Amino acid sequence: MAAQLDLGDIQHFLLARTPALAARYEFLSFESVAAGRAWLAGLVPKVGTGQSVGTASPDARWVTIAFTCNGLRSLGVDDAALATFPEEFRHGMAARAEILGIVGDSGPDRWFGDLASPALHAIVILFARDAGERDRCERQHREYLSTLAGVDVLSALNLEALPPFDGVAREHFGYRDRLSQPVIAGTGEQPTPGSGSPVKAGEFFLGYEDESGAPPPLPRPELLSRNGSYLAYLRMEEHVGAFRAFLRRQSETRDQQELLAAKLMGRWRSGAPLVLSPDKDDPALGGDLQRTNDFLYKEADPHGYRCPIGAHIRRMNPRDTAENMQRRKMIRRGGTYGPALPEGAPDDGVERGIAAFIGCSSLIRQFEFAMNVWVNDPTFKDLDNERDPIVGNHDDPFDMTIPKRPIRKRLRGLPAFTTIRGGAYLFLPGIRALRFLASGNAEQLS
Amino acid sequence: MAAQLDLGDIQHFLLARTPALAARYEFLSFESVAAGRAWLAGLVPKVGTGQSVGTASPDARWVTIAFTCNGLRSLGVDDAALATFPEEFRHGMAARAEILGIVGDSGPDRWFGDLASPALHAIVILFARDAGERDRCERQHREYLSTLAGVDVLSALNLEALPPFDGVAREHFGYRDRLSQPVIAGTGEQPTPGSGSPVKAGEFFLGYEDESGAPPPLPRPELLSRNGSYLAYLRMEEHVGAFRAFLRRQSETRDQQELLAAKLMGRWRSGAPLVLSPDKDDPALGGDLQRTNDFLYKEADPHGYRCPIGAHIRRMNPRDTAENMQRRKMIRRGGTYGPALPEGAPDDGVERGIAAFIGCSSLIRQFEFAMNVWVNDPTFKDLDNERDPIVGNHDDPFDMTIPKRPIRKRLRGLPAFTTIRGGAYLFLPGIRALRFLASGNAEQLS
Amino acid sequence: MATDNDSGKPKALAIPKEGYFALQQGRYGPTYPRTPACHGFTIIAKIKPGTEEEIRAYGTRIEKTIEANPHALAPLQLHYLRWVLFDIGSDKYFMYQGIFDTDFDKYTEDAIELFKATGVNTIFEKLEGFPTDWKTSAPAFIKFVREHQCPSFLEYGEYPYVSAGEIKKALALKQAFSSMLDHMQ
Amino acid sequence: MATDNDSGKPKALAIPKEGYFALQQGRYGPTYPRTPACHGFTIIAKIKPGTEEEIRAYGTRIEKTIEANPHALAPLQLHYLRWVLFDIGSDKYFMYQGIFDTDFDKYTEDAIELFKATGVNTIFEKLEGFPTDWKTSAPAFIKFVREHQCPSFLEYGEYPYVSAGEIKKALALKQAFSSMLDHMQ
Repeated sequence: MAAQLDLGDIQHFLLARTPALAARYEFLSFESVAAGRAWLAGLVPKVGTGQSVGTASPDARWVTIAFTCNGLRSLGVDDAALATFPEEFRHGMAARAEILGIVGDSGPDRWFGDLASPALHAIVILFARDAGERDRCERQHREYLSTLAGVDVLSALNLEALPPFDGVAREHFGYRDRLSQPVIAGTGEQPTPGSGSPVKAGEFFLGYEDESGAPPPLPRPELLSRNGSYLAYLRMEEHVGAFRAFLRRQSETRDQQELLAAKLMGRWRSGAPLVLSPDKDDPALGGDLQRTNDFLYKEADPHGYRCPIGAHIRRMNPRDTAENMQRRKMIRRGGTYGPALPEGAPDDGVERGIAAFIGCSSLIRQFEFAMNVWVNDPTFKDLDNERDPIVGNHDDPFDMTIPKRPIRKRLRGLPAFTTIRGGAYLFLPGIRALRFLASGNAEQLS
Repeated sequence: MAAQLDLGDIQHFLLARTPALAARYEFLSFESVAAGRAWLAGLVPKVGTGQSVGTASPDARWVTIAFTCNGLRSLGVDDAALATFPEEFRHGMAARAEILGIVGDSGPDRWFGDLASPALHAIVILFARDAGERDRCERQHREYLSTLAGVDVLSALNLEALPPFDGVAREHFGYRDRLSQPVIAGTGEQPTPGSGSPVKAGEFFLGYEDESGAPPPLPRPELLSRNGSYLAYLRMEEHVGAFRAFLRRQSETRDQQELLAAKLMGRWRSGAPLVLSPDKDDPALGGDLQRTNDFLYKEADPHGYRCPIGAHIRRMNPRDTAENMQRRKMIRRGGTYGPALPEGAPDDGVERGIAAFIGCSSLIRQFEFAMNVWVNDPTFKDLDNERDPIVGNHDDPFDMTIPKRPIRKRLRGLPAFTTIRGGAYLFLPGIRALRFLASGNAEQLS
Repeated sequence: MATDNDSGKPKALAIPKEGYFALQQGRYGPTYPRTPACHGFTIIAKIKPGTEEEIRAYGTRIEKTIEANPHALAPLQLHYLRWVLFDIGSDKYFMYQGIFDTDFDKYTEDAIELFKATGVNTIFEKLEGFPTDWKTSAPAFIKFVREHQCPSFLEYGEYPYVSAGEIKKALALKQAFSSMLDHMQ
Repeated sequence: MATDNDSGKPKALAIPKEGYFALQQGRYGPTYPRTPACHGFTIIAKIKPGTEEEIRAYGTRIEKTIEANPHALAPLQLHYLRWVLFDIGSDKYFMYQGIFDTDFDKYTEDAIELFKATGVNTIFEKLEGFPTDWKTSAPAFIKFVREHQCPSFLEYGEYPYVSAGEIKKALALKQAFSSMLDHMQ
C-alpha cells in the first residue's frame, strides 16, 4: 500500500545521487522576511525535483535549499506553526550537541563558519559535475545575491571528489565510500543483495506511511511540511596524519596496517567487507555492489572475529543484530572537502574531511539515535568503554577491542581521527512549500 | 551485667552434663488435671536443680520434667496464659515439621511412640550412671505410676552409651560426640579455646538478659515461665549400614573411606577437625578439648579445601562465617539408643540412633533457624542443591561438594543417613514453676 | 561515564530528588544516571477501576511469551522486572519496576515497538492518563513514562555497574568451567 | 525447590495475588517463592509528615557506610536495592525495593540485627505504623514488614534464579580471564 511519491514536489536531493565531482554549500542569513522571500522566489525554479532525476540536467539545476528553524521563522512562519515541528528541529543541532556527542573539540562553541549562530537561516547546496561547473554556479549565485539586499553568506564550503577520479568515491583515509544506500519503497528500485528491504517513503518524506504502518502527523501547515524531509548537516574533519601514524605505530608491516585499518572500519579500503573477506583484501569484491553488502552478522560473525563488534560499519548498520533497523535508515548525501594528503606526506595542517547531510523524517529517531547509541554509546553491544573508532567522540580516552583467536587485541585510548567542525538541523521543504515560503501566501500556489 | 542465675530454681538439665551411661525418656499423657498434678507433685522433689550440679547425686535425682503446650493446658494453665507463649511452642513440632525439613520418611505421620499426638503432655527424662541404675529408676517410676490413676505412658525410649565405654561419647557412625558446648555467662566457666565467648543466660533461660542486651518479655504468669527453657526433642535414627556402604562405594581404600567420613562431618571420627588436620586423623588432637575447637573458617579455610562448606559441623556452627552466632547457640543433651552395629556386620534392621534435646530460650530463633537454614537450606552459603550430609532431609536427591585441588569432588544424590523418628517442643519449667503446676495455685509457693 | 570497575565491590549511591546529579540532556529529556544498580524504572500509576483482573492476566501472558521465546524482551537489556499491584486507600496502583542496562533515552523507540509487539499496551492502556495515541506518538508515550517515573533516592548494587550481558557471559564461562571440572573428577 | 538451571535463558513468572502458589509455612509466616528474579521485597508505607528530608539524608548515610565497608550489607545477600519516595495525592510514600537471595523467613533475625547496626531504623521509624518496640520484638517488626509487603504479579529474570554470590564468582572468573588475555596480547 505504498502511496505514490509526489516526485514533482519532492526536492531531488534525497531521491538520487547526482553524478557530481564538486559541490558547494553556502550558509545564508536573511536580514528580513522580504529579503529571504525575494531570494527564495528567484531560486525555486532552479531547485531540482524528483521528476528531474535521471533526465539531462545541463547546468545548476542540482540546487537544493533547506532551512533551519530560525530560517523558517525568518521567512514568516509563525510560532504556532513552528511549535508543531519536532522539538529537536526547533532547538537545532547546537542545542542538541551533547546528546550527539558533539562536544569538546567538536563542540558548537568551536564550530567554523557561524554554523552554531542563530543567524544561520538557510543552506543552499550546489552539486556540480566538476569544479569548473561548481565555480560557475557560485559566481552565478554571487551575482544573484548582488541583485538583492539583505541576504548574507555567513560562510561556504567547497567540496571536491578525491583522486584518482576513477568513478569510485573515497574519503581522505582512503576507504571506498557510498557503498550502502537505502532504497525507497515505491520507487521500483531494487536494493542490492544484503541491503535490506526497501524502506517506506514515510521514513524519509513527510506525508507518507512509514515503517510503523501509518503516516505520522504532519507539522502545520501541511502545505509547508508535506513532501519535506529533515536534514542533519555535519562537517567532519579527518585527521589523516594522525590516522596513518596510528596505523604505523600499531603495526609492523604494511599488511598489518591494512588489516588494522579494515578492523577499524569493518571493510578493507577497497570496500570489501571483513565478514566476507576476513584475512586479506579483495578489491573485486569491494567494488561489486551485488556482493559487497551481501552479509549479516548474527550467524556469520557473532563474536566479531571477522568484523569487530565496535567497527564503524557494524555500529552504523548492525544489520541483523539490532532491532527495528527499518526505522533507523537514513539517506546520506555529501562529499569530501580539502585536498588529499598524499601517501607518505607529513600532515600539512590543512583541514580536510567530509561534509554531509543525513536525510530522514525524524531527526530524533533516526539521526540522533545513530549518533547517541551507535556512534557514541560506550557500552554499545556490551562493549566496555568504546566508541565508534572513526566517527565517535574521542575527547576522553576510549578503547577498541579486536576479537582474535587465541587472544583478542585491545587498543587502549584511541586518538580522535575525526572532529566535527560544524553542523545544523535543517528542514528540506517540497517545491510547493518552497513557493509557499517565498510567497508567504498559500493561496498563490493553487 | 550478667544477672545472677537462680540455680536453686533452674532444673539442672541444661546447666551441666551428668556422668551418665544410660537414660530413659518416658512420654506421658494425663487423663485429667488432677492426675497430672498428682503425678507431678510426687516427682518434683526428685528433679535435680542447678544447685545440685557437681554435688553427689546418689540415685534418681537426675530427673528432668518438661511439658508440651498441651501438657501445660492439661495441668490447668488457661488459654489466656498459653497465648503469651510463643506461637511455635503452642503449635508444637509436628505442626512446624515442614519448616524444619522433617518431612517424607521423617514426617510426623510416621513418627514412633505417639509423639505427634496431642495426647503427649509431658516427658520425664531419667539419666543414670549405668543401665542398672536406669532400670531401677524405671521400675521405681512404674511403681509410682501404679499408685496413681490417669497417667499413661504413651511410649518410652531407653538409651545407652556405646562401647568401648572409655569415657568418650560416640554416636553410631563412630564419630566422637559432645565436643562443643556453649558456656553460660555468669557461671564462671571458661569456654575452651575456639568455643566463642560465654553466652548470656537469657539465650537459654527465661527471665535473663540475652545477647540483644535486654531480657525478652516473659510469658505469663511469670511464675510459670521464669527460669524456664524450651526444648526441642528429636529421635533420629542413624542408618549405619547405609552409611558404611556409601563410604565403601565411594572409596577404594580404608584411608579414603576415613577421609570421606571426615569430609561429611568436618571432623575425623576421633574428633580432630579437618581445618587443623586436613590430611590425616590426629586422635591426640581430637581428644584434646583445649585444641579440638580452636579454629575458624574465614581465613584458614575460606573455600572449604579443608572442611567442605557443607560439612555437618560447618553448617551447625559456621563460626566466623555467619552472623550473630551468639544468638544461635543451643545446649544439646541426649545420647544414643539401640545396639552398636559391629564393624563389618551386615545391617540388622534394628533401629539405632541419637535421641536428644536442644535447649534454648527461643525455638524459632535458635532451633528452627538451625534446622531451616543451616541443616536444610539447599542454597546455604551459595551451595547448590545440598543439605547437611548427615542430618539434612534427603528424601529428594541432594548433593555434596568436596572442594579439592585441582578438581573438586561432587557427590550426587546422597542417600539419607538419618531419619527423624519422633520429636516434640517442650517447656522445661523451673522448680517453683513445677510446684505451681503441681498445685495449680501460686499462693502455695511463697 | 566513569564507573568503578571492581565488580565485586558493592556500591550504594544516594540520588538527589530530581533523579539526577547534573542535568544531562538525552534525546527525550534529562537522562537518569547509571547507578550501581544500573538503569531502572519505577513507574507508578493508578489503574482504571475494574481493570485489575485484566492486568493480572497479562502477567500470565508475559510468562507464556517468555516461555515460547525467552529472548522476546532482549532489546530492553533487562536484569529484572517486577510488576506490582498495590492499594492506597480504595485506589489500586500499578508499579512497573525494571532494572536494565539501556538508558531509556537511548532505546525508547525500540521499547515502544516491543511494547506493541508483546502487547504491553494491555497493561498500559489500563492506566489512568495513558495517552490513547501512544502507538503513533512516541513523545506522548515518553511523556507519560517520565511523568510517572519515581526516581530512587538510594540505589545499591552488589555487583555494581555490571551489565546483564556481561553477567550472562560470565555465568556461561563459569558453567563451562564447572562442567569441565565435573567431567575431570 | 526446582529451579531452571539454564542461567542464560530468561524466565518470567506470573504470581498469584497472595504472593505465593502454595501456602508453604516459613518460620515467620508463609514463605514467598523464589522467582526468576530471586527473592525480593516491595515494602510500601506512608511516611510520617515532615520526615522526608531525614529519610533522604539516610540515603547518603548508607552510601557512606558502603563506601567505608562495602560488605556491610553482606548478610542480606542482596543483588540490588532501590529506595524510592513518591507522592500519592498529598501523602508521601516510601518504597523499599530489594532483590536478594535469602528468603526473608530464613534470615529475619540477621536482617533485624543489621538494621540496628546500620541504623535503618532511621528510615523505618519514620513510617506510619512501624512498631516502636521493633528492636526487642522480632515478631512485631516482621508483622509490619509482612503487612506492607506488596507481592509482584509478574517477575522476570534475565539470568533467572542465579544468586549474587554465584554472579560475583563468575564475574571474578571472567575478570581473571580477561586480564590474563590482556597480558597475553
